Amino acid sequence: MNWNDHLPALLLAVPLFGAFMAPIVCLFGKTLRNVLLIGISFVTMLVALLLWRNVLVGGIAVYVMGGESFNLTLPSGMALPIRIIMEVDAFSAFMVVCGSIASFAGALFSTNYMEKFSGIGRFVSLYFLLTLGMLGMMITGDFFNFFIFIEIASIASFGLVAFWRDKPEAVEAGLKYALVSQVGSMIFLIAAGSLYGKYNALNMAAIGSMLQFGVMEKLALVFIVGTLAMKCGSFPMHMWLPDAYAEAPSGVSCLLVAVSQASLYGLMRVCFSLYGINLGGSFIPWMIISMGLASMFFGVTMAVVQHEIKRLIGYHSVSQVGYMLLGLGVGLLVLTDARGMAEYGFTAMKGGIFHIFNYTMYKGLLFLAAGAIYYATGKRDLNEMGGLARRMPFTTAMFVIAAAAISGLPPFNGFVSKLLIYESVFAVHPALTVVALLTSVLTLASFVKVFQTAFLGPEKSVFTGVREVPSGMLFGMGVLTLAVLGATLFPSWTLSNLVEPAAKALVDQAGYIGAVMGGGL
Amino acid sequence: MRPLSIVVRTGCDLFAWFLVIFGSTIIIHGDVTPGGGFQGGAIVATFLSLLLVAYGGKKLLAWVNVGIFNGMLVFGLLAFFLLGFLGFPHSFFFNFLAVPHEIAQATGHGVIPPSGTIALMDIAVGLEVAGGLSLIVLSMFKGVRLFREEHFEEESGHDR
Amino acid sequence: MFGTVYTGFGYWDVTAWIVFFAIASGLTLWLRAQGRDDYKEGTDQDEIYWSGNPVPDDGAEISVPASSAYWGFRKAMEPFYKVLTGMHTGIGTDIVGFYVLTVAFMAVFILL
Amino acid sequence: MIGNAPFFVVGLLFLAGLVAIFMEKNLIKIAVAISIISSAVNLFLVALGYRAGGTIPVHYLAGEETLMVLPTPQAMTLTAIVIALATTALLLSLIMLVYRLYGTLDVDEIRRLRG
Repeated sequence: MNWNDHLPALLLAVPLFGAFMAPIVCLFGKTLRNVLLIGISFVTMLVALLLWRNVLVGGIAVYVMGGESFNLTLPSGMALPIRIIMEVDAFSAFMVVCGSIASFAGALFSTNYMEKFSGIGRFVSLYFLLTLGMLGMMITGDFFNFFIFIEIASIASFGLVAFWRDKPEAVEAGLKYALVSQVGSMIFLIAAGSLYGKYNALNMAAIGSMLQFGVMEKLALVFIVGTLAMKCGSFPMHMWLPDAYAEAPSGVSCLLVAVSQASLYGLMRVCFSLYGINLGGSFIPWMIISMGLASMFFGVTMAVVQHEIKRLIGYHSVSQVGYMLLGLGVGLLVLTDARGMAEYGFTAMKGGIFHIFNYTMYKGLLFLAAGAIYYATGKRDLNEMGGLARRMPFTTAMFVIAAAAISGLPPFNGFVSKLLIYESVFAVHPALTVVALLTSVLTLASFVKVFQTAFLGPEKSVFTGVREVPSGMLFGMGVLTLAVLGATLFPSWTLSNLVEPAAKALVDQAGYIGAVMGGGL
Repeated sequence: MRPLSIVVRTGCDLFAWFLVIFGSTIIIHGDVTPGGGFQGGAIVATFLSLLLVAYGGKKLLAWVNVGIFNGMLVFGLLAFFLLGFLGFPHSFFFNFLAVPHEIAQATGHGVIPPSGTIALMDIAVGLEVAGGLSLIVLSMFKGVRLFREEHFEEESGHDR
Repeated sequence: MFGTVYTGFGYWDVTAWIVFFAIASGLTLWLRAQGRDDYKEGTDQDEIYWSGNPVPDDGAEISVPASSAYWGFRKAMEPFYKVLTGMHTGIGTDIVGFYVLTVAFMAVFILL
Repeated sequence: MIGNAPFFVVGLLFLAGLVAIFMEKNLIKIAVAISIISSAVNLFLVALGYRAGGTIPVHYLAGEETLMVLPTPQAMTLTAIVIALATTALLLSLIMLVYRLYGTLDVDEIRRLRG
């Protein structure tokens, strides 16, 4: 009984155990609860790294929930897999690593950040349910199971966004996110039901192997792309995102960033592995590219004029999602044209996927730094801040690293992934790169504004009592800073070990289908 | 809410516990009838809402002990997780108690129901949903009076 | 030492950048050291020159608020921002509306 | 013709729910509209699994060798109902809190977070 084969199930079992144990452990006091919070999220990160190493070495890891043996996908001559199958290829393993690092950093941060509030037992179980929903979305191979994990993640994030139930804005943000997300999930369920009705199979690989692109598939694809693009905050449907990220407690905002990446993963999994080559015509790739462009430009123009720090960072996450949609949309555009893919399509996908990793790291760091300022000064409006660098040196240093990384200044990882996207997208049409460059300039402009007004400037008398944030929060930010600096100093290692296998796995639809349908024994 | 008339309260006294019995039969026979953990648990949870309507808020909140529902919720969740975990040599949710069809056919229905862990998971889910839904009904009822009479201390953290 | 990233159209090398950064910062520090050596820390030479007026002790009066940063940019793009912020009404049903409109738009154009 | 009737009903229910979301101003009615949409989707899922003349898909009750209705859509519908319960309970609690904090249920007045 080799534990390496059971890693996909362990990846979900550990947060589930953490979520169920939280109410009991909280009866025995605060330190035990913090130990549970940090321990379970650390173990989840370990399992994620082990799973990534396994997939890198051993190819696609298939796990049948409740089957005779873990890889018995087609029991005794059945034509279709009947059980829920977890399929972890290099792209989902890459996403699982990003998500679990963000969850670990958020958990570390929340131990000190939430100590003054009541009801933290419920917070810890909701936090682990959100991690469970996110990780489940990333590794499941079953389409209806993907819907269930979306719902687990959504309900947990409604509860966590509206966690400070006496702050009117937080409850309003939670309510608006719940409204739009519930309508989206019902439309997604119609797409899942119609795919099941026609192909009598719920497994993504099984549907992918039998799919012909008819009218019903077109509508199902549109419903899925619309819902998942809304969940990751692309332009016309992004308005809930800055509200929800700004009003949630900062440890949760750091995790919500990774949860929106899980729905981006779902969008790409459906477009590449479910529809893949028989994605008729190029309307959907161009739609994704135009949504990416619109999110980039309008996200950052809205962000420049904000004067409330977490809303500004929230609008920046809308514009950064635009980069990823652009990179992967170009990859989708040239999926069928081999010469285009070899020339610039694969580089664009590598850029998009590398940007997912960088974005999850530095955006989480920005939210945690904003939370640290909020914890230390109790204020969120930039007009009232000033001269914090004197009292909070570590937070200032980490904020500088994150701000430099997000605006793509040369040595940092943001620059490398944006460079990959600029150069490859230029080959499709120069205008795409022009918009991307303009957005990067405006991102730098808005973060210079934030840094100058919040950290520099003369010493304000009202902030004399400000002290550096406690160590738990600094460790949380330190984990993400380490990840950003690691990707900065070793870009070629990160690219060849983390990003390239993920891009190859995403392009290789036949491998994804073969792992399940090819007998699997 | 004020308690209702004596007629309703005695009717509720007579009828309330039979609801729980009916709900638990649906839970226990979950694997062989169209019922199951969730539906049975929902019926058991109507026990608390019937009491809430009949006896009004104050008497019920004084009578009810929320710890029981928390205990049921956590016990059901952990039992479900443990049953999943015990299947591990094969795979996560493996049904290790299942009796193969021909043996069950030959010996008739033995003590362990033929569907193995599915029946036990049903009962665990039934307990959990009964506790969970009752908690939902109670907390939504408390939410109605959240800010009015109960002294609601401002969350001390964020407006420091 | 840290390896180079080949982007199909060019390359990016971290070590080259760090070496360049070290040289550039050495040059700037040398240039900075060429300044007048009669400057002493902590004396009245450190005072903020507030165009001659007495400097208020609380920093709040002389700090530039964030909303006044980029006011020119905001003033120049006034018509664009009026439309953009007008779109962000913040009403719950408008957000659902934008979502349903996008899905409908995509459905129409994919079936064409 | 009778065969496609349930899918027309699903379409009508879905449109009714969607229109109600945009026409209504009161938040509780919007929550009711959302549950109408989720019941439409549940009906769609159940109607998918129907086989003409099929019986209940439980061997214990239906006996052997009879035409059975597909059980998987029923399991999907049950899960969708469970999820709809959880979301509706959370939505109504949030609406209760919004009423406490804003003093109104009109969706046009609850817009402190805008711009």
